[in-house]
Amino acid sequence: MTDVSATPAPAATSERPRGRSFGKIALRWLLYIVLGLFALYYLMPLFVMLTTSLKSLEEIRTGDLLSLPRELTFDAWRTAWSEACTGIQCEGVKPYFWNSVMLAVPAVLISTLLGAMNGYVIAQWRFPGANIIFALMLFGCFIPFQVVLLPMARMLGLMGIAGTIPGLIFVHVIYGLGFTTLFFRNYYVTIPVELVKAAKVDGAGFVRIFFAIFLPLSIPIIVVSVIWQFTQIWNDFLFGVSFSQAGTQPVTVALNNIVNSTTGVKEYNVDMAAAIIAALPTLLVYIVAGKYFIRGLTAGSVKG
Amino acid sequence: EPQAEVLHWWTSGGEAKAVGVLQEEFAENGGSWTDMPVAGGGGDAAMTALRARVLSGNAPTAVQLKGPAIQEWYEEGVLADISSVADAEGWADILPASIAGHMKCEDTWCAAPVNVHRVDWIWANADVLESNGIEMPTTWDEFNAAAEKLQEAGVIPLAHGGQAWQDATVFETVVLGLGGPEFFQKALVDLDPEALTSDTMKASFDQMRTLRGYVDDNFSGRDWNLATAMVMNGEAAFQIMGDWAKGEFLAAGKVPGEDFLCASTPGDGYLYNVDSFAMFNVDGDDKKAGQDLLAKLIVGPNFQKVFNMNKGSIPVRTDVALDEFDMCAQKSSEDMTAASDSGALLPSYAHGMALRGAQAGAITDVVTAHFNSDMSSDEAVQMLADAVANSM
Amino acid sequence: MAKWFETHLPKIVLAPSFIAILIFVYGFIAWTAWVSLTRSRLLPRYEIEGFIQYDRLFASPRWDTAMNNLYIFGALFIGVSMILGLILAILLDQQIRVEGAIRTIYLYPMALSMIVTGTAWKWILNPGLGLEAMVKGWGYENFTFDWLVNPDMAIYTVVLAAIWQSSGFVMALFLAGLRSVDTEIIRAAQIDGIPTWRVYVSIIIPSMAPIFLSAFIVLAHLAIKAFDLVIALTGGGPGYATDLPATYMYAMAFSRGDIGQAAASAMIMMLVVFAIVVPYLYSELRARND
Amino acid sequence: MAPILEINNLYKNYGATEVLKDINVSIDKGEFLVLVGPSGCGKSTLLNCIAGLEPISGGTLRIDGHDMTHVSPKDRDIAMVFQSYALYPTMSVAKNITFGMKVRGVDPETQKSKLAEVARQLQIEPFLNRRPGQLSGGQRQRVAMGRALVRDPKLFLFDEPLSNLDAKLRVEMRTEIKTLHHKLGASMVYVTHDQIEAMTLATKIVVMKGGIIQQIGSPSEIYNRPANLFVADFMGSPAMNLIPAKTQTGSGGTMIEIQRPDLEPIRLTDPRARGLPEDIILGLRPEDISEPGFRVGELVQEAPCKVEIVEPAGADTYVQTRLGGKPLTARLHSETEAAPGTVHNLAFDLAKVSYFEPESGKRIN
Amino acid sequence: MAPILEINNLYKNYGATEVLKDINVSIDKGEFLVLVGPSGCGKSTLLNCIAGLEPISGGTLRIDGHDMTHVSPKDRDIAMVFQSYALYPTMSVAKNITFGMKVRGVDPETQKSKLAEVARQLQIEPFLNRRPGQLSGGQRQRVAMGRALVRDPKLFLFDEPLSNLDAKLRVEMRTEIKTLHHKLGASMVYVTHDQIEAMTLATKIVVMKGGIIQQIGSPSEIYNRPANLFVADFMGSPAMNLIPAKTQTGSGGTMIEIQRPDLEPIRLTDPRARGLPEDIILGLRPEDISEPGFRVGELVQEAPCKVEIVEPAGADTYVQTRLGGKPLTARLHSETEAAPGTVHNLAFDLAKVSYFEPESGKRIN
Ligand SMILES: Nc1ncnc2c1ncn2[C@@H]1O[C@H](COP(=O)(O)OP(=O)(O)OP(=O)(O)O)[C@@H](O)[C@H]1O
Ligand SMILES: Nc1ncnc2c1ncn2[C@@H]1O[C@H](COP(=O)(O)OP(=O)(O)OP(=O)(O)O)[C@@H](O)[C@H]1O
Ligand SMILES: [Mg+2]
Ligand SMILES: [Mg+2]
Repeated sequence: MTDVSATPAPAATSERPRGRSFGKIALRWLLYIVLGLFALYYLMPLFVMLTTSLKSLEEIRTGDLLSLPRELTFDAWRTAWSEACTGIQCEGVKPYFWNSVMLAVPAVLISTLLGAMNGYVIAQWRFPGANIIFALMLFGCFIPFQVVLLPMARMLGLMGIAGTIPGLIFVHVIYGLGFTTLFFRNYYVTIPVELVKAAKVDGAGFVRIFFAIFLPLSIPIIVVSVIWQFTQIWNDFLFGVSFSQAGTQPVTVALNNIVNSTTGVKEYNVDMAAAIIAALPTLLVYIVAGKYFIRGLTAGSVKG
Repeated sequence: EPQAEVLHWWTSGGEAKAVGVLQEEFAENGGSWTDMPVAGGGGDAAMTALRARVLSGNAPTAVQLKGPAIQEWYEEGVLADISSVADAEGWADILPASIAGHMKCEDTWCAAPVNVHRVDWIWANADVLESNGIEMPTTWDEFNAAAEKLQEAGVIPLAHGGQAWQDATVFETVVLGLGGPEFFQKALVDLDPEALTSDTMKASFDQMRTLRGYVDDNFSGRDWNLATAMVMNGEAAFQIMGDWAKGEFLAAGKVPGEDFLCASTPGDGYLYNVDSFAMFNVDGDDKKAGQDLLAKLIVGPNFQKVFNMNKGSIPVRTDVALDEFDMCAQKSSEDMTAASDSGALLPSYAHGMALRGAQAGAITDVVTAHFNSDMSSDEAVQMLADAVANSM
Repeated sequence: MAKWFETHLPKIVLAPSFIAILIFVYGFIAWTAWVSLTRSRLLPRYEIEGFIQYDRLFASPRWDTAMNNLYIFGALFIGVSMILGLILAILLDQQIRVEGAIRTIYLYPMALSMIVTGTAWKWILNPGLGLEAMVKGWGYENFTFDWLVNPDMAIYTVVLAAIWQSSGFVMALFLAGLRSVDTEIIRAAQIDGIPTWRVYVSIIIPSMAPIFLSAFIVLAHLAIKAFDLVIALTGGGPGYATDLPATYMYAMAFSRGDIGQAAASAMIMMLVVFAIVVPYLYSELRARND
Repeated sequence: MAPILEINNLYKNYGATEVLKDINVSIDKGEFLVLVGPSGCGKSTLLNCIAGLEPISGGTLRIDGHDMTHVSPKDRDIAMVFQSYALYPTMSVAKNITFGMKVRGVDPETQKSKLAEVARQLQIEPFLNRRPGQLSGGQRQRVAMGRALVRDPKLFLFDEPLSNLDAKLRVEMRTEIKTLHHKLGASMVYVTHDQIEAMTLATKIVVMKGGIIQQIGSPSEIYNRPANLFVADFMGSPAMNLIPAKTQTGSGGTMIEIQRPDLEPIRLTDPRARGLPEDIILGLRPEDISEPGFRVGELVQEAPCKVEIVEPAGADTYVQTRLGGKPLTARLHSETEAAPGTVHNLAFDLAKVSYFEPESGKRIN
Repeated sequence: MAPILEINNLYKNYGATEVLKDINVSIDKGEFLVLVGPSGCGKSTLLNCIAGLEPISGGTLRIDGHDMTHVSPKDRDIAMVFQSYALYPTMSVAKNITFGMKVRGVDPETQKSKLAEVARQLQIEPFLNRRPGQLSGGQRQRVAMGRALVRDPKLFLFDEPLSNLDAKLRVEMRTEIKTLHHKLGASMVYVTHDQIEAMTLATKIVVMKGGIIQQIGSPSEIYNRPANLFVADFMGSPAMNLIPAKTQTGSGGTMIEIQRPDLEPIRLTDPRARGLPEDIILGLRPEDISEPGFRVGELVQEAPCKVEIVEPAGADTYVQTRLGGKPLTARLHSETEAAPGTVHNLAFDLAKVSYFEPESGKRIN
């Protein structure tokens, strides 16, 4: 009973049968099958786009659009990246990438940060009227961008940032705020109020509590917000085309220029390749950010 | 140093190369060209951008504009006057009168024309016609007869893409064919209510209904070039489409007259779709100089020739030699001269040459609604009149 | 002074955003309301002419179709995306081995520009080119799937593609919510003998109510603004059977140079949003306040 | 010198629920105030109010002489241990503890040495790098303590800081707190359910019930002279025996008579009982009822009682009998021969008795 | 009949940290097992393993004869009260309690009556409609209890279920649990830091330390015959005095000699000490060292000791002296005259003594 001497750890866990009951295994399989089926649904258009991008134009004209390419050719990819015409320049989407990056990165960061702070104020530092402000911001999400264009153009002109990247960043930040605020506020209301209390007692002020306590807790929702904002901004065409000028056009405008020819020859393979290329940064963001969907950030914070 | 920022929607392949010619010439003449291409929706996106630019007080130097839109922008007071160039170059003499009319705002010149697309073309697969013993139709009745025959033979008579503008394109050729140039002018240019509800208009809708029967079931939303591909493949016999369709045939290595045939749609007249650049009010002498230079070069014979060979259209100038152009282009040019003389040179409503956007749109709504439902021609005519009235 | 600053810091932080929203959203809405009362065409004009634009709007059969489509599209799109997003999030939450890969697969449609994806969908849904042809090719001659070209059904293809595009994001949103639920509570429920599905239904999901609000707003926003999707997939067709208010408005504002009309349609759209969102918002914010 | 904490007529409502009613307390610098009371009586709420974490609904609250109504928690210079721990989930234990110092700009050297000291006192060195989620309940609680102990505030607030520790550790921690109190002369407000903690730590105890203060006094006052039935019953474990009785003033002085079901009434004499009302409640702690011979004193009186239950509890044995219609517990030596059903002589030490008025429950001697 | 719970050679690691090592326990139906041990010794982890909330790293675990390795928590038919409460935050108290029944399809009438009964037992009727966020700590804890008590499972697991309750309530709750145990014949595993709880509730106590079981036995075994120094020191408050001593077997039997700094060594005789090694550690609980005259018995021996500290604690007074280089605590009556610095006779009851081997710490008598 009182044997305190250390017994060697059991010969690993191998002795435990790995198998589980039949029902469990079946359920697990079913789960993977369902997930797989949905993956097919989501992948179908990508499949079409990929195969098309690898076909020659000749094959597209004559062949079955959904079939696999008879012979692979990567010409379309090269063309899309560096040769396709987007106007009189025929340098593909490459030159426009940088504009988009310059635009999307600051806009995403600023709007996420502002949204996080707004959400934090509204959720954890309630003051009378905070909910009304929140509701007003939310409702702002619904303003159709088409009606925004013209007055916004005028405002940007007045502010002297028309046609510049800062101007575009400004626009994206303004119209992204509603969403980022929404995400963060709705995430923060579920965090126990005791944490703020403890930090207040520890002497931390508003800003400190936010950066030291809330921001580290918000990783999953930051991921969501970044995914959303990055996608919205990177893929935005309407603002990009309206508030840019030669030299500041984002990649979507280039993509659109490649894809949308009304009276020219349509090169579907290049279109598809260009679209996939244009989406790569976003996909990268999904993959990188996705890693941070961690479980249990609040574990151990409070009882009950 | 002349400067020009040019907003246009010629972005892909041949189009872009064609504009590239202009840019080169511009540069050779000491100008610096800033390219601002915005494709999409037949220029809708570019127009969106244009509006924003104008409102933010930052208008581009030259903008690809056409038809009544030029006058509309002029009415907003934002267009520049390029009469000095036009007079010096004698545009009045070398341009067909009806086309020149589009370039003028009240009494001044405010835009420079680039090319003429003919809209009322019918394209055919030579082999299919031959094997079924069919000639190119010259009336709609002939067309219908040929179509019946083709249908029996298991060929789709008409390759068509179910998009509103394609429906409108077919519709206007039908109206032109059945009603003749005068009727077309009254109905689709002057929007005469009587003409809109006339029996001829009903007949046009009837013909549309008939054509609907010659189109395969899967036409909805099909891009025009896929329809062209159907003709190329022999899946379908005919396509009614502007002369840009030629580009697809040529790109696929098809030879006009041998592999594919071009003819004007049944009936008289010539529907043009003229691209042009309008000059906007800008500050700065260099930009003004750029505008003038640009206007001069655009209408200049060299650009007209090179550009249009690339683009598949024909020059606006009547004095450019067409030896190097293909047979379809040559036919187009001949027809244009003839039509210009007979007063049958008409603006295409479907391509924004005839009407303000709101009105053209209202008509297209009715045409496409009719084509895609089982609406009767009487109803359609009534709707048409209402829609046009509502769009004023 | 410093003290004043400190006690009002939360408000000060919120203020710039709030002011920006006031000007750039509510100011612009007011502007739109004004313009909707004018005869603005190519560019806005400011002489008030009364309610003519609204009269024109309500006389337009195309607008009727667009509104009807919005109801169908909105209800189905929001409903199905929510449910699907939630289910997928829950399934992904079951300690899946390849979670990262699957999550990215579900999410990637968001990344692709609809300008091009629309074309792919168009092919897939086209009876002559896509699924129907394929299944027929396998020997099932009676298989038909012609929604895309059927004016009565075409709107559902838009729904299908919209769900395809957005449900992944909704899933991500819910996944973030699921991950914020205290594991101890889930454990307690397991001990309580609650079947897993019930744990989700009765314990986790209720505690995610705020996340639902986020998802709802995002989806409603996408629904009301669905634009390039329609343009790329059906172009509003067959006819204008799949027109939505957003496409209507865009057409009016930019293809047709009828800004007054566009403004009127925008106002009606916002009224619809108001009627739907405000009650939800009210109940949601109230419930949290107790 | 102004009291370090002075609370006057404080009220606190949650919506319609009145949680604190007319609270008046003040403590001087260096005092150790222990708050006790049944679960839900408002102890945590009072601490929250003192810390400024909950707005008060009425009254005034001064710390070190300054009105605190509009002062934010971080400027009140207090340290607090939360009943629910409220650890920062994403920070390591070490960071949880040093966070407050870092915020206040304490230099890193001091932070380090303070951390090391506190970690040693609390015996949490082995897991300074873990996150709260990887700790046991008691370890979390000690981290929560650590967060407060590294500080040197005007006032410490502790909300049941030792509830999840084992007895041994608790004693050690208690000692640490006591040392801290002496060494720093720190002022403390401390909530506990542990009577020994309350007794050994407090210089002043506040007993609350339903948001109302029942008694304020030194530990021995509270224990020996409870102000009312509630305090008498609440403090001490097992609780004080509260037996309905009657006074009879006769020739031999005032007799106190206690009815019982099976045997004849017990009669006790207490000279101090003179002048009491007829119906009284007599309070006597179990340890003041013992086996004859073990207790000596002027007022020790014996009476045979029927033992109903015998409950050995390690060091002692508790026996229950029935007096005045109520069970009565006496603490006997663990070797007692008392067995259920037998009649046993018990010695009542009336020197320790408290008398209460049955209606109001107030103490009357 | 198979034991209701049978654990063999159970191991549990968190990554590289071994938290439970070679645990072997079994309890029969109706037994009441209490787990005690210092904070962080693995008690909660063991409960979690039993409940199936944490995968075990080695060994087997059977409930009611069935191997549970791959059975999910919900199918194990256990009820558990979590140390951290883990209440459903969006449900009212009533729903928190009835939810499990509802899911299991218990009919609404029964639900209602069960709820009413438990609410009464736990004294939580007034706030059945509140959300957990609106409750005090102790109230939350009682709700957590309620959730388990409405069930009728094979096994109850309680993780410090009463730690946030005041003494009075705790006693009442303890009684409720005891009643439940008797009435239902339920089997329980119970973690507590409260020794009285452990003593009064358990039929079997398991003492753990650092993930290793130190002793399993009945309460009196654990208290009176601790298996090693750790158990001796850990159980009982104040702790058992553990005094280094030397045996000297002479003519008059075996003498035990204890050094002290100021006075001459104490010599005690114990016939049972014969045959012990020379160096021993002698364990004697404070209550077994008392004032002469209050303690009778064969092996009671007196010795004068110098009192260093006097600590009154309500019912008793503890005095400290120094023996064998270590402080020694004796429990005296609260009226004792012992004062710091005086020399006082103390009576040692050697009948209760435990001897330990200094190196291994094992008990040797
Ligand atoms: N997730 C984890 N990762 C690493 N170590 C852990 C984790 N959870 C618990 N531990 C460690 O395991 C040991 C046992 O923890 P457990 O919660 O079982 O202790 P306990 O006996 O319940 O203590 P207490 O009485 O303080 O609640 C502790 O030392 C703890 O630090
Ligand atoms: N947010 C709230 N809304 C309504 N009532 C509340 C709220 N918070 C606490 N209460 C109530 O106020 C009373 C006092 O709560 P408090 O937390 O101060 O009790 P406590 O004395 O600390 O109890 P415990 O010893 O159980 O922790 C309780 O009855 C509780 O139910
Ligand atoms: Mg409390
Ligand atoms: Mg524990």
